[in-house]
Amino acid sequence: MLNQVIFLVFGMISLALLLNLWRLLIGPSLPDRILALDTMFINSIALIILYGLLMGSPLYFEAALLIAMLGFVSTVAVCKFLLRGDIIE
Amino acid sequence: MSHLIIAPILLPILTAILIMLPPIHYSPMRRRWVSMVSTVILLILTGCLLWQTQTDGIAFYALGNWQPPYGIILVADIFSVSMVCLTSFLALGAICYGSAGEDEKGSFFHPLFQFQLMGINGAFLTGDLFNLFVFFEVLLIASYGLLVHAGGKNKTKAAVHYVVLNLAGSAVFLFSLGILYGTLGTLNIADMAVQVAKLPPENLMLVKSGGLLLLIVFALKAALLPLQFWLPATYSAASPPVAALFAVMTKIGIYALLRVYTTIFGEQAGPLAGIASDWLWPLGLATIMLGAIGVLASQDLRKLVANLVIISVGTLVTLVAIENSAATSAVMYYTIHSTLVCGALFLLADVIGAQRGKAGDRLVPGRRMAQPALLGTLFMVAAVTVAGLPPLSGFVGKLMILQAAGTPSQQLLLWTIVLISSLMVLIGLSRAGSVLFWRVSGNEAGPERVLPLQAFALTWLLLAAPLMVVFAGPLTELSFAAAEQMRDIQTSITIILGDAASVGEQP
Amino acid sequence: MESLLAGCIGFLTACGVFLLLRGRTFPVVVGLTMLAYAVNLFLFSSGRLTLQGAAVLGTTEHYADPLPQALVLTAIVIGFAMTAYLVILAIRARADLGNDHVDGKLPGNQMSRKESR
Amino acid sequence: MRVTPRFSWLPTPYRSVLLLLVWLLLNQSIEVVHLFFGTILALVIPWISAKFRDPQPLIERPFLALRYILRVFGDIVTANAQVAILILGPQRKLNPAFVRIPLDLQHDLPITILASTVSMTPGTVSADVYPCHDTEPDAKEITQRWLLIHVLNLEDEAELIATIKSRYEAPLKEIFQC
Amino acid sequence: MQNWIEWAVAFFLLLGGSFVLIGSIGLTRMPDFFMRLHGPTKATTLGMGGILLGSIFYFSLQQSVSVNELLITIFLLITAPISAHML
Amino acid sequence: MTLLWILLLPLLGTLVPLLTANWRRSACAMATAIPPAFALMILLYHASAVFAGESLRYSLAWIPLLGLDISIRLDGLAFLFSLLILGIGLLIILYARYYLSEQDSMPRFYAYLMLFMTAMMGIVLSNNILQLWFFWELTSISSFLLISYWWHKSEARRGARMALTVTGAGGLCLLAALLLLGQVTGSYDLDVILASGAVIQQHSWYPLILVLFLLGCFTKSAQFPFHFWLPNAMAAPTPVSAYLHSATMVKAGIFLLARFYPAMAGTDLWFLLVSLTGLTTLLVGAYLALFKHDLKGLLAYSTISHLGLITLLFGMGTDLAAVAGVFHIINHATFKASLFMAAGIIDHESGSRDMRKLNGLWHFMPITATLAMVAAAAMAGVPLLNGFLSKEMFFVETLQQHLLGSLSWIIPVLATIAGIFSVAYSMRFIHDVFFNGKPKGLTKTPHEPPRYMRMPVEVLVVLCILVGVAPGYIVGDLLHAASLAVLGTDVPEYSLAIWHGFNVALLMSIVALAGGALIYVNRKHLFDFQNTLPGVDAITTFEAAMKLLAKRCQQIYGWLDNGSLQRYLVFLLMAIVVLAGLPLLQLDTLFGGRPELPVDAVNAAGAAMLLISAFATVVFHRQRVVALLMISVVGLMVSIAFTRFSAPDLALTQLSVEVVTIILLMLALFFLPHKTPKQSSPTRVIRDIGLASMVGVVIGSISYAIMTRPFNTISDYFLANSKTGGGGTNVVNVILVDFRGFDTFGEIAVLGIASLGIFKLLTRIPVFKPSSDGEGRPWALERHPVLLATVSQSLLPLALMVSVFIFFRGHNLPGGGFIAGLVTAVALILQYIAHGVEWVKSRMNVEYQRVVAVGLMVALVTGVASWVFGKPFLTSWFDYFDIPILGKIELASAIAFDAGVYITVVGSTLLILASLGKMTTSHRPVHTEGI
Ligand code: NA
Ligand code: NA
Repeated sequence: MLNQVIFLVFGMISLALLLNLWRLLIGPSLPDRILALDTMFINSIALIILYGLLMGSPLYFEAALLIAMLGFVSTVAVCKFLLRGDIIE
Repeated sequence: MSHLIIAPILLPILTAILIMLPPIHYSPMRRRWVSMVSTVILLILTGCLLWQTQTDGIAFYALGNWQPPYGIILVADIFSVSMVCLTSFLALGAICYGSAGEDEKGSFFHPLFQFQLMGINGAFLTGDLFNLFVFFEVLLIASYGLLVHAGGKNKTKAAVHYVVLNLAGSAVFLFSLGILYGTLGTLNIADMAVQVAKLPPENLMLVKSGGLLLLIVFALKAALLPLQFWLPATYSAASPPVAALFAVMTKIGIYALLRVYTTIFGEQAGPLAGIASDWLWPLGLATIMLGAIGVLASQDLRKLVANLVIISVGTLVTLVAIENSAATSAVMYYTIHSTLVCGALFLLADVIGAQRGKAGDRLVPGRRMAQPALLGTLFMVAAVTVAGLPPLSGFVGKLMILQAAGTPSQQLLLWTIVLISSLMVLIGLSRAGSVLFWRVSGNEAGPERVLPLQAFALTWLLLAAPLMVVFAGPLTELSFAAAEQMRDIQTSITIILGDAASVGEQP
Repeated sequence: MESLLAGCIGFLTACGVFLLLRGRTFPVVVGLTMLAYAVNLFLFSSGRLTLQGAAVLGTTEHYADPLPQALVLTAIVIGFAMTAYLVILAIRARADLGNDHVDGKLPGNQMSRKESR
Repeated sequence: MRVTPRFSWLPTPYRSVLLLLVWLLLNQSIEVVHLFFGTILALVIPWISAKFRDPQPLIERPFLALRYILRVFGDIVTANAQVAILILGPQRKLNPAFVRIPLDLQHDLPITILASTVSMTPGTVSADVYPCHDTEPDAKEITQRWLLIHVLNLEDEAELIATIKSRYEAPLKEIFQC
Repeated sequence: MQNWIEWAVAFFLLLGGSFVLIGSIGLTRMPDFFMRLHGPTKATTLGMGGILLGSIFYFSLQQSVSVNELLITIFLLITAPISAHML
Repeated sequence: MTLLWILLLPLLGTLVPLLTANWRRSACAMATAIPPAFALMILLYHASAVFAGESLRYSLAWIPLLGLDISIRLDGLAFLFSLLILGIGLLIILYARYYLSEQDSMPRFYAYLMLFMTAMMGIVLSNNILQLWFFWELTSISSFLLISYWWHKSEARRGARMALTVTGAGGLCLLAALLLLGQVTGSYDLDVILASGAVIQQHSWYPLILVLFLLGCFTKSAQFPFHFWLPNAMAAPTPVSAYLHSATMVKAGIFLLARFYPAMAGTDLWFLLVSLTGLTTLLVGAYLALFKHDLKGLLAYSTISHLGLITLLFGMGTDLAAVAGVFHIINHATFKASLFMAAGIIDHESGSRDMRKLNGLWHFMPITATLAMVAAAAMAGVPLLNGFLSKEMFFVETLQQHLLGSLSWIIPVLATIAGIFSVAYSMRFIHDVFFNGKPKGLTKTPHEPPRYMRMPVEVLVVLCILVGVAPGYIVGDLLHAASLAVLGTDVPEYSLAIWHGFNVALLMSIVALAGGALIYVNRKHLFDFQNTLPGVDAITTFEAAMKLLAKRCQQIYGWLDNGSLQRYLVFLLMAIVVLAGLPLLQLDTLFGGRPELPVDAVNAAGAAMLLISAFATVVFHRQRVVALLMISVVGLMVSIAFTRFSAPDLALTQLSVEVVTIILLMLALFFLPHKTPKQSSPTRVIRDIGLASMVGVVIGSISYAIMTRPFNTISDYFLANSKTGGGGTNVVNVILVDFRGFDTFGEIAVLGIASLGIFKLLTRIPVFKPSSDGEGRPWALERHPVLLATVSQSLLPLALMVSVFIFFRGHNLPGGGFIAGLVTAVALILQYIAHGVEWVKSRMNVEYQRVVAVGLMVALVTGVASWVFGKPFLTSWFDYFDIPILGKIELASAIAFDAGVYITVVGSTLLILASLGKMTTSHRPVHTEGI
């Protein structure tokens, strides 16, 4: 039973990712795209966690953790670029 | 096992690190002297290593004590060690020249220079294909840094081309590594030779495409037609001591070609034996001609020298394509000769340019030189050497090349091309020399003089030309020994992988 | 699965190559990055594909080939260093030469409308 | 309010506790060895990174803080439910708007927490805090700061402002005693 | 007992998955930028929470209690609003 | 051994003038003369033996592997030439002492001269043909130096370069010929080669060898059509001409003909080529000589014609002809050298060499005039002078040959005609210079030269007379020995009598004398006729040819290399397609039999996203920020793929590198245009698409072929030994820090070097700060948003904690120093972003390059530490310790190494990003080393 559920959720998240990608492609504004990318990062955390579940191994946890920690930084960098052009000043 | 084998890699990086740290970091003088002294030590150590290799034969150094084929090994045979010696000899000249003031025209000259030495020596010594990739990257990234030393539009422009091309080249290298590992299941060059020998037929063609991709990588490094276009701009733009050191970089490509195609794809490789030669032979000859044309086309001395480098590359590649010991030994002697003289010429072009005022090293009438006798003599020596005329080292190289030719048809082609090209070089050099030294306008010379360190560097490099003739006997014997050793794959494999491994049996 | 991955590798390579052949430094950088992805996947795939076989002893019974992974790791790091250098070089070239064309000069037809800085 | 820590060797006690917790979470065990190293790290790391911390008001009422957190969690759940409905429901009924909220808080940390909370909770996203230090040359003299929030579906502005101030800002003032 | 946990896992996973999906739908569907902002910032937080809880339960049923997924939640709670705010 | 000294002494002689440079001129000249004088003595000491028909040998191994030995052979021919070279050389030294003016650098001249002398001696003495070539080329070089001695004169420069080019080309042909000879005979030893004439002449390569060989000789000896360089070499100081162009250099080719006579001569081809070339040269030279107004020009062409004469003699192939040739070598050397010196004296004392100006010098310099006239008479072949004898022999030989079958009578006729002309120009040399009225427009009034300047001429003229009067006594033995050496076998009967009775040859001589007189008297008409002919100036033609060559080369080069990176890349990529693609064509099936893994929907979706985002990157590549977002999706998908295919370490690394790269590119984009203008033409785009897809197809298929093939690898060893040998369960990490730690060592070196290089690039960069972004919106005012600032502060300790965790678990679980380092670096960069440089610098003022150095040092020291235990570099060590309360703890050297990695990564990443970030601030990176 659980596996079916996992695959179902897999499907949901993949769909979500595809929707994000769609937003990323159509934009229209740059902030839209950045938001979409940020969301993709977060959703991919879910994806990785699910992989972990599927393979029943906790080895992939760090990957998720890293995305949670660093994905945010890259988003911030892009936002800063949008706001100021100069990221470090 | 003797740690001497790894010294040529560790000493430079240690020096580089020390130069970056206090207290040495603070004063230019300290940086210079540490760099120079360390290079002298390096030269001595490599000399000892050569002696040891000559007496004890092939030796390998298993890093982390992980035995081949599992661990990375460094292999010291006469050829590789001689190349390392050559590098440190050249480096000493270049560093001394640089220490005359060029080094302060930008940051981190000496560290980058030492890192580059580390990379070059590593590339010569390693016996592992992926490790070769790593050392290629080390020497490349260092060369990127050195290329832009002292700044300037030309340097930047040349650097962009150089870097992009080499990044593409690295990608190709990784592709071919992937193919070779995916089919042979190993990375150790000797072990690859063994695996190739017992390769199942359905994998032959894959291995072939992998092996030929390597050809692209090394041809790019060696500046073989049609991948040589980056060289003239890069070498003529680079700061003189850097250009002098670069003179050995193309030779690494040649060395890699030789190493890979004589070992992995040697006679034992059955259907894959000598897959590269069909390409190397014509391309090499074409490269020679192109270089000769370039020599006559050059508008300034640096470009001319760069094209001389290209000629030497073409010659060496052609020799690599002739798969016999005579040719291989010719490769060794000619490599040493051409590297040193081209390095010297790059330095010479700089001092000449400096004394000719705003004419620089362009082949146009210019200001009278302050030291025409000194520079003229040095130029004459260099020119005679590089043109392959007696009484300097070039002619020995030329004799070895002409005697190395294999079949009569090869011989005819090779001789024609080599002789014609050397005539063109003779014409080009006599033209350049007479314009630079004899077509003087005005009588007053400028204030520039050759500094002691520069003079030392020039003489140091040019001294090799006569010495290589005087000691041509032992040198040729050494190179023949090196060639024999390199071509005797079975022995080296037995030394590296033990008696069990053999390239004899077929599946 | 193999065919799928191979297809992706091929496509990434093609995209990378196409961008590599553009005239300006930035697309070239992007192209090389893309090519690097392709290369890494290629090198990785030379160890064959394995599901649920992370090469951590005691976590599974059949392990993926760890060697290509290690090689790719090295390749990634080196690739990063190289890309970084190229990017800065691009900046330097733009500053020195006044444009961001890979040849340092805009092709003839463009000379007229030279980019403003 | 208090800015300077009680002990110099322990600049941020709550942060250290958090770090120890994180370490144990990471290692997923409470063995002695992990406790040992965790404690060391939990003491050393704040001490190292102390320089990178502008003086901020310290938590005075930990239990209040705990309650606040729980409340926010609850709100998040409800907020998500509501937003989900709004998203899936027809859009023309929505009435998005920007709202400025005058702040009693003056310090960065509490304001940050408030803003984050607002972003997490029903139909609101905090967009900007102004005036900021850069626009005002003499940043110290800022008396009144505003929080600009975007509301997905605004019914009554005044009520919304009141809720936020009472439900979130007030407890924060309590916690930090400012 | 076992069964009970399995149900919980399934429930949380489904909950999380659907919220993630809803958030992304919002991102796609909403007419203007600031409205799109709402979807991800919230839905994803809860969605992630759900999935992480699911995984916590799952691994607890696999081996000893596993709670380190909480960390991810902490990070997300700290960082998610910032990205929203910066935009 | 003494033989070697004959060669070594002149070599040492090159140093003498340089060492004695600041002595008095005479002293310097004297000192310079000593070594060759000694050499001459040694030579003469061997005379008796040589005349007895012996040939003395000495040999010394030099480069045995190439068959190049120092090998000397002193036989009659060598003796004869050595005598000429040393003897005339000494006279030249004396002569030059007075000829050279104060401002000419005499030491330089003498040094070149001695070098040349050495080279010539080397040629004539060598018994190894490679050694012979060695010295042959040396003559080209040293003659280049001598001819260009007055380099400020353009004709000197040009003449020298022309001579070098022609003789150099010849030298290369000769080299080829000699190497082929060596291959044919299996030895480069002259003795062997001379002994195996039959073998050579039967060999199929003989024609090729002969042609190349003769090209070498003829270029050197200025034989038609390669004669043109010689007259232009007259720009050299007269001593040089006197030496090179009478006795030595030009005779080198002749010497070679004589030397290889036994090996090469005797075939029809030889006859044809050599004799006809000689004949043509003889005629052309004799004819043109008459019309030269320049004294030296006249002598130059007469030299050409006499060389032709000798060549013709050797071409005839009869033994007697050879003897005559040898004899004429001697005679020509003597009278031509003296004539050149006389001409030099005239030039020196009257300031001109133009025979239209020079007239009636008899009144000014009677003695010199007499000497010159005698020598000229010898040249003309007047009886009782040496020239007469050899010319007689020549005429006799022309009468006895049958080269052209029934037309053979033409040769003596032409010979006579040539004789006529040589008489004519000799008469002109005498009459037009010393008589024929008064000098016209000379700058100074001519007078006799200094006593010792004339002496060399006197000596040579006396020799001419003596030989002419009593040939047998003077040159008999010498000639015999030389001829013996040339012929190898026994010398035929010949008499050196002055009077052979009244015969056809004598008649020919008389005709020549009479006809010459006649022609000279009516030279007016001939000159007019000659002036109507179009005159070709060799030098301008040559220069034009050289210029054209250079121009063509430039065209070819420019056409090949247009300086466009795209073209270079296209070559590279085509190479990939060809070299990697062709083998695939021979691969019958890609699929290798290894079963494929099943594809599920999720992977399909992932692949789809990968492809879409990659494609989008290409599509949006002109809007750079968007392209950046797209490619980071690609990166994300790649790392997810890594997770999917059981490579957690890769996923972690890819992710963290991803983030750093994005920050880097964002930083960079500030300094670059945000949009790429549309540039490529459609055709170019199509070409690129085509090329790209070809490369993609090749790579894709290869990767599929590999993935579906079974294979066995060394990796099993790593899996087996990771725990026991490396002390870690995460095999990937153990490979990185232990099995292949050396790669990682190089890898962090690369990272460190890159950061240094980047710092270097950023110093002294001319920067600029765009006031608005691509769309032209002004930047927001808020520098550091409050929320970001606060959160980033609280995030830092967490990040540090996590990186410590990742670092330590790396050895046994995914993670490790590299990833930990990147996490730390990113956390710190976040501080820069959130608070700015000023804020961070005030809290953490570190020079990151030091950090890099320290990191590398840690790794290096860890590696070297294993030497202490007598183990190779980077040998790992680990052990488990039981600590009371804490329990079992593992310590491993790998951890120290990984620490080095960690530090290096942090240092490099910060050095790269921070330096770039600081560009817009007051803390821009500058070259501060030279403190
Ligand atoms: Na590592
Ligand atoms: Na900045």
